[in-house]
Amino acid sequence: MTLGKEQLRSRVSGREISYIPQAAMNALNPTLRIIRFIEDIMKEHRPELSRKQVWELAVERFETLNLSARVLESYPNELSGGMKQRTVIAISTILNPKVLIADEPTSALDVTSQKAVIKLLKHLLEKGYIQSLVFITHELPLLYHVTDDIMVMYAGEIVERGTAEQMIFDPIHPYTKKLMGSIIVPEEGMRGHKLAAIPGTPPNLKTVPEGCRFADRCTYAQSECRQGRIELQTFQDRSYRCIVPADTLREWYAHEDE
Amino acid sequence: MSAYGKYVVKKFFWYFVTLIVAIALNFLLPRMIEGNPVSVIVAQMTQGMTESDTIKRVYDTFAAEFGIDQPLHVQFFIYVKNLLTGNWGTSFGLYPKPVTEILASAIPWTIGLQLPAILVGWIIGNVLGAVAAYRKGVFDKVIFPVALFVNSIPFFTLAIIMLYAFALTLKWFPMHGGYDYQMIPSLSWEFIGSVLRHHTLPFLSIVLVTIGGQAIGMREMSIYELNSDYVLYSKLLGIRDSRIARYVFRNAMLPQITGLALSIGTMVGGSLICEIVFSYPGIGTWMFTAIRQLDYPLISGCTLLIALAVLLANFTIDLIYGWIDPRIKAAQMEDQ
Amino acid sequence: MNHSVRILLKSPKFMLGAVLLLLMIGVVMIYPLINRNDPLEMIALAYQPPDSKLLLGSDNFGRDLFLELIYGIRTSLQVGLIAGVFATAIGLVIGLASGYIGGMIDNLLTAVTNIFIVIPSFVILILISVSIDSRSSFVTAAIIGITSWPWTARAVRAQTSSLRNRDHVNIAKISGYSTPRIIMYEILPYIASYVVMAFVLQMASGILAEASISMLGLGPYNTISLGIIMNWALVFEAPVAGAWWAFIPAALSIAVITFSLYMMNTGMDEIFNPKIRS
Amino acid sequence: MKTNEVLISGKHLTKVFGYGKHKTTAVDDVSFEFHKGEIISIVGESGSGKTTLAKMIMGLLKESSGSISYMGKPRQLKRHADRKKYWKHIQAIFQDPFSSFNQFYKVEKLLLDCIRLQGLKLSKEEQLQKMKEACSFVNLKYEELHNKYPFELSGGQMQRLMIARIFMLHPQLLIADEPTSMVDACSRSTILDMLLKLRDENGMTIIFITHDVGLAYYVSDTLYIMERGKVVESGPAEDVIIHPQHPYTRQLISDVPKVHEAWDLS
Repeated sequence: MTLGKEQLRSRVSGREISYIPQAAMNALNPTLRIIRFIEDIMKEHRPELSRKQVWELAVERFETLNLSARVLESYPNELSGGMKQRTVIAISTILNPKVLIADEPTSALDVTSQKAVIKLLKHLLEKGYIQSLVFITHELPLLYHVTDDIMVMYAGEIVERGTAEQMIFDPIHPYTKKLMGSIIVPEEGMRGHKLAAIPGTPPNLKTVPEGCRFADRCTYAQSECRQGRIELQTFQDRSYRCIVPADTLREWYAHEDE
Repeated sequence: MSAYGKYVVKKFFWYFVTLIVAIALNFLLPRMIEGNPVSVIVAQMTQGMTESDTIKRVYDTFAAEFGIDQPLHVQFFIYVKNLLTGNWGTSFGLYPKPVTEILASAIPWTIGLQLPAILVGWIIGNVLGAVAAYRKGVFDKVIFPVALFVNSIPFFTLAIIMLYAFALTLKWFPMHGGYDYQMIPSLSWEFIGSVLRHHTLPFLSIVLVTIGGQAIGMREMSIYELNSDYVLYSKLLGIRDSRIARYVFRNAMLPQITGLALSIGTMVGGSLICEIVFSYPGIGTWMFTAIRQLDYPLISGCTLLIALAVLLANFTIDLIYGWIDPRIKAAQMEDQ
Repeated sequence: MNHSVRILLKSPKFMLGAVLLLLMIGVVMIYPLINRNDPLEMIALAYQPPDSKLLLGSDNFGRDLFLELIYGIRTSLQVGLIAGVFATAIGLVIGLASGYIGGMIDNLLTAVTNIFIVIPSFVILILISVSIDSRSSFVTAAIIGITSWPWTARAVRAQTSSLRNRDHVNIAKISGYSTPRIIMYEILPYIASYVVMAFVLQMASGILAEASISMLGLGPYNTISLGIIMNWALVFEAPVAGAWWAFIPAALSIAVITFSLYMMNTGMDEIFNPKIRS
Repeated sequence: MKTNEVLISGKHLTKVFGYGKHKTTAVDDVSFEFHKGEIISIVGESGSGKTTLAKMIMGLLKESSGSISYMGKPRQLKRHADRKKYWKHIQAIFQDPFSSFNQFYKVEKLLLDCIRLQGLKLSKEEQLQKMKEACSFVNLKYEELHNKYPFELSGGQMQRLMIARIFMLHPQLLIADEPTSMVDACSRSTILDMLLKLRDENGMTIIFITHDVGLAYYVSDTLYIMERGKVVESGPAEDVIIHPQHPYTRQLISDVPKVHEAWDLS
């Protein structure tokens, strides 16, 4: 299905696909009360609602999400960082979008606020206000608790995809392996545990090297890795981008961990 | 007290301090003239006069006005007391006319010229600047360089060019004054027409230059706002462009209001010189005359009046700004 | 530093302004060497229109207006330069002190700056000029500079107080460097482009201020400036006499000088600002 | 490794900002004892006063009340000469690598300044040798970097360069204020391992400021948990994290997502 720009705006943006930006601090117009902004959104997507109905709807939604109705009458800068982020989430999902894209929604928050945001997102999914959630982050332990599937990207490419469980405990791609090896959590046995480190830096995307984009930093790189295009392989119910068979990689990892 | 009330009190306090500094400067700086200012002034004024009685009388008048024998702080209190009681001194040039009388006759002309001109210029400039930033392309490529050029023309340069082109060469508008001096001021259509015809050129020259500066500022602010996160977020939620443009315009406008407050002093100064070019019967032209005649009381009356007017304009703008920008109220609340 | 200069040379706006300005400076430096006449010498009848001998005609006193214009531009540029240096130097010192030291000194200096931003500087300019009897063009320029520093001070303070909290300044502090050294190496490079831009603007407004008070009849004595030429033209009613050459060229010269300076400033702004913002 | 010799200690440290109605107490009656050769983490959320405490230890902020002793003697900071002497023993790494570097000077100058700071008189070759050594300590190549400006480097590279600087200066005390919060996960591992290496090989005392209990647990010997200006719990890392006593510590730990344990989201 192809849509024009105007159709995309009126039919998709906000009501089918919605978005939570990384910096909630600046995502809200500083001179508009929250409720005025919600009214403006409704004017675009639900023009049949009166102001009173919009108010009632907003209060109801905010209260189910444990946000006070007073927030609606506030200006953005009267809210704290965590509160602002939750308000943004409530606004983004007020039209019950099918897909919600959350771009690092917790990276600027304290752990307590982070937890509140995660709870809120889970709540939205449980209540069916949103059907799918795309969660973009570099916080792996967080993903593990929020999402069903994890997709790892490196230098502009998907390098591996699988369920959260598989990705955290049984990574296949060498990059994913290293990434998972760098997780730090306050759990017994963490101290003295050797963290994985990746030497070097990611390639400049303006001059992408031939072959595997990770080859330069990979401990297992062979000369074949630097030739042609490496395609995504399917292995059981998951996929990864590496020329080495999954079982071989697992064997190597097992040796390394000894 | 409400946050806004606090804001008003705080602003009022600062403007009051500023007012005192302005009055003190107005008092002190002319007294830096070496020697006894009164004898200097009287000597200049009475050149060619021979009657010693008259000279003595003139001297006594000014000595009393200045409180010349008293210490400086007493002189200052006399000065402030005189100001408050409406005694701003006696003009030399139009002796014995009080300075306040001359200023009172000039004020309506200056306000009638400058207030509408600055406001109209400010509004048009902001609209053009916003359009240039929002529409980009041809609009921006035309409006921006033109605004940049107009902005660098001083008020009086534009005034002189207009005077030459439209009054002198094309004879569309009169060259001098605020109205046709053969007429007797009255509320007749004829007289009002004459006032308007005299008003047009100085008005336009102030408006044009103001537009230039304001359009540049507004364009910059709007571009800044257009790139902010809330614009992208609003777009992603499906809000139509015209509504987002309204958000942007409003937010870019707020700093422009403070911008107006800060540049109003310069604008008033430029406009006063504009008056001189057209011999418009306002404060500027009186000041020009006063300086030529070394009419110190009138000069200092003019400068004080200008300073007061600019302070008042600034204070008003600050109050309006505080009223419409929610961020000010929030900032006040954080202070508490 | 060289790096910034090289980028600047690529900005068409900056180059247009710079070339215009240099051209004018060149002409006003060289022409008096070719035409060694005294600009105040009366060599013709009053208000002679331009011809091949008197390129811009004569004024009320029958003086060569072209020669007057050249000297006028020269004085105006000098006044602008000196006023710019004064205003920038005072503004820089006050802004740095206020922004770097902070605390009570900052509160005090900021209050003073704000007060002098609100009181129109040309009012102070008129009051001082009226009070000083013999004003050379240097004195006039100095007075202009002294009355127009608050803008620079405010900009420098804002920049400095945000830079002061940057961690490279903290690192310099705990490396034991002295305050002057920190200001010199950790603060100044960041605000250098701002200061240069402020200087260019101050120079433009200095030229305008001189023209304004000269037109009011409070300009420097014993010299010719663009404002003084226009003052003469107005006092001796050149417009009524139809002698456009007595005021239009001077008026346009001021516009061209300010335009070239504003162009340089805009060019610099476009280049330096995004770099600092990011 | 950790010794019994106290390097720096604070008694009843308090820092009050503002006055009158605007008064806020950022650090409230904090006492501590940091030993030579240990890594101490100060853990707290934003507004807990951890950075203010760090700035007081660095001598960048004056304490409102309380006192700090360094190497058994009360710390003197009144005169610039005193501060200079104290600062010879101290270095810092900050959170934001982009603000930690003076963007106008090349990497080479940054490293050369370290040599100058120590007042060493070295030949060109010796200088080069020293700078190369420092870079390789943090897995960077001097040849690739020396001619670059900081803004041409990635955040991770910049932070590692900061550690290279510490390696050259080898201070007694290093204060690392959230050094990993703005870099990617892999650079984070490298930086933490470098800190451990500095402790083990140079016997450096490191104060690690963080909001992340996980990082603190991984890297440090001793933990101080701060809440609203006060230290609510302190002790060996193992005790504090595995057997937290104070409710705030428990909450902090439970708010962090785990991998092997369940995360209570109720």
